[in-house]
Amino acid sequence: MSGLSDDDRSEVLERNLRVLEALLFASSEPLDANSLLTYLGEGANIGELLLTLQSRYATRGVNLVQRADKWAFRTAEDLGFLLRRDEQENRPLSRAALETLSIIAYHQPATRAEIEEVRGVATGKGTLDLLMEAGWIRMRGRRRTPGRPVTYGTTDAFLDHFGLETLGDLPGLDELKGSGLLSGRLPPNLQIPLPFDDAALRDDEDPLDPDDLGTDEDQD
Amino acid sequence: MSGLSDDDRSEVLERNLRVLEALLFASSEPLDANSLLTYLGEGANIGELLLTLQSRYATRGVNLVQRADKWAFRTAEDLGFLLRRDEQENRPLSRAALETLSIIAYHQPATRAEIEEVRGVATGKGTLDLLMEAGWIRMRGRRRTPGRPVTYGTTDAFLDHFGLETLGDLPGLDELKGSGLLSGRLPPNLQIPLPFDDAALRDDEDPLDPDDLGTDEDQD
Amino acid sequence: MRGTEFMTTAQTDWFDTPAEPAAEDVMYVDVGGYEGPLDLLLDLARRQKVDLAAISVLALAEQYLAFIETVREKRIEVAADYLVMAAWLAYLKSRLMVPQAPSDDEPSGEMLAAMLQFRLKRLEAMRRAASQLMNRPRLGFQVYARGMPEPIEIRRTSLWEASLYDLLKAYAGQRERGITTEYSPIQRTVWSLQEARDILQRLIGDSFEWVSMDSYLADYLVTPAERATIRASSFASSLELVRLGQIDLRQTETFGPLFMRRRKADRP
Repeated sequence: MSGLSDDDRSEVLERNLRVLEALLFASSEPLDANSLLTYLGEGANIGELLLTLQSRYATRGVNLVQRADKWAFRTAEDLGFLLRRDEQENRPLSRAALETLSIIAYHQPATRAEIEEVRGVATGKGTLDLLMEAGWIRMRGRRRTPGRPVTYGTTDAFLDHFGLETLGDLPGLDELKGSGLLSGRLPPNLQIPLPFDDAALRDDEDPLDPDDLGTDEDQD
Repeated sequence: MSGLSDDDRSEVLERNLRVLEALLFASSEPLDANSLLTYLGEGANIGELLLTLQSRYATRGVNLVQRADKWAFRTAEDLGFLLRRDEQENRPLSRAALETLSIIAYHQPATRAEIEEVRGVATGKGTLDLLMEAGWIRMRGRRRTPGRPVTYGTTDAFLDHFGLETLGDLPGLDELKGSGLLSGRLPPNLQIPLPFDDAALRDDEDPLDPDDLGTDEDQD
Repeated sequence: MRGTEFMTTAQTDWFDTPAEPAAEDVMYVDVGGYEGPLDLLLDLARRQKVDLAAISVLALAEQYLAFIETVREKRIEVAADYLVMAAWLAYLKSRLMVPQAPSDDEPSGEMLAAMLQFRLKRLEAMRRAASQLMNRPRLGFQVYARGMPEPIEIRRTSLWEASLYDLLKAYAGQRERGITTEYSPIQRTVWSLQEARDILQRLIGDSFEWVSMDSYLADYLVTPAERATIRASSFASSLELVRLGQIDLRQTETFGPLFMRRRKADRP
């Protein structure tokens, strides 16, 4: 190479860079420097060439990136959003989720244990997560009882979604009976609570800790 | 855009070019200008941007090429010898398939009877199937003549495969037109149809029926 | 050249002459190597080694007819379209050799010849086009697409749907479910009339002494919950037995014990 003029040298460089561009573009997987070297002219400094190529593409929409000892072109990270698309899908709530949600609505603030007591089956954390993701329930605080379980309550989005002005609009026992949702043959001691409508914590609730992830210590 | 300073304009330009680079680079299929436009800032001139990008990459190892109204990055033609893949399954097309393909390319829209007239021999249905499976030809519609035969034309994938921007780039097309050899009917000194590039149907073509499998009623 | 190429294939079996045919012969006989009569004509024309525009159509027609004749002499079946072409060329030949009468409406020999030439040229042009097409830098052969496409990733988010009715139905449903699981019906022993009758028959046996019903049933009346059904069924059965004339019943005072005995058999 030392015998080459500057022009020749630059021509060789450009040619090598073109070859690397084409190889890296067309390859179905990242390529390591050694296997790239076999396509270049003799005496080529593959490491230097790759760094040159990398710096040339540094500001472009595609970058040359190193993955372990291999190289590949990748869409620039800040443009990743172009390659993502959000799609919304309307899906009906499962029965388990509906039941859990309704218990929280009527019995709030309710702990997971209380929900399970009404439902008679264990409630998966996934169901609560789903309802929180839907934005319909929230963690209110922690009950002042052993284990300090998290208390759940509904959100304003819940009211909004179900067309309620306040939780007090949820029908009571007589209305549920009247609408046929509850049958007549009920034990006289069956009670349906008046939903608790206050965002403020109750006497038996503690606030959540600032970094509280809402994990019940005695569960999960 | 007129209210922008030169610096701002150049920044917007570079940003748009980066977005195009990322999108086109990421895709192995050609993308059409209109769908690219949705990713650009308002008032972007997609045609101008693509030409700018094309000229920037003209000397690189990867080039921006146009295929009908779509665009794609492809490795530079002159580097093909470096990239030839041994594992590439090279199943040569039969002579019948090759001739049929070129007759469709140069005479489109062409019916099976017209293909047979040029070749002087019956075309097995398998030949057309094979070309359709390769993605190079498609059924366009039905000719408004007795029997309503299906008309065939080439696809964008045909252009992409053979590195053609438009059907006007078909090799030797001008010469063939000049010699009248593309005329379907005799005598040859009358009208010379051009290969018909337009996805829209011609006056003498009907659309395919919705459940049309393209079977000519009078054949098979 | 192409003839020899095809000779190496299974079509060799067609020959009924085991002798090695001469090179010229091979080409002529191998009709199966051609893709139709036009292909054969084009091949023959090519061998005139002149531009297609300058070929002698008459000579070509004669060569074709001679070829078909040779093939038929060798008792090789010739496809119908080859024969149709042979007939057409024979007609062409006659038109070319016989001067056209002024009243003749048929196309002239020259026009027919031009037509054939056109078709040959067009076929050849398409062949050349095909090979030019295949010689272009083709995608996947000389030109390559993106090897590691980065597909558009679709993130699905679910928008959950439920109506107030669903919610209330779910709530009411599970509250009711809670109630019904607490209710477990008490299992009662019930004596059927038949059962009571069988037992009475057995206990009374052949006893002609007055014995109170309760003492007969003493063993069964231990469980308070069962007393009522046992007494009721037994009393009803005893009335039935009285009606049948099998036992006698006697009660000395209101709510007093009920005595029963077997009726004497000789007093039916």
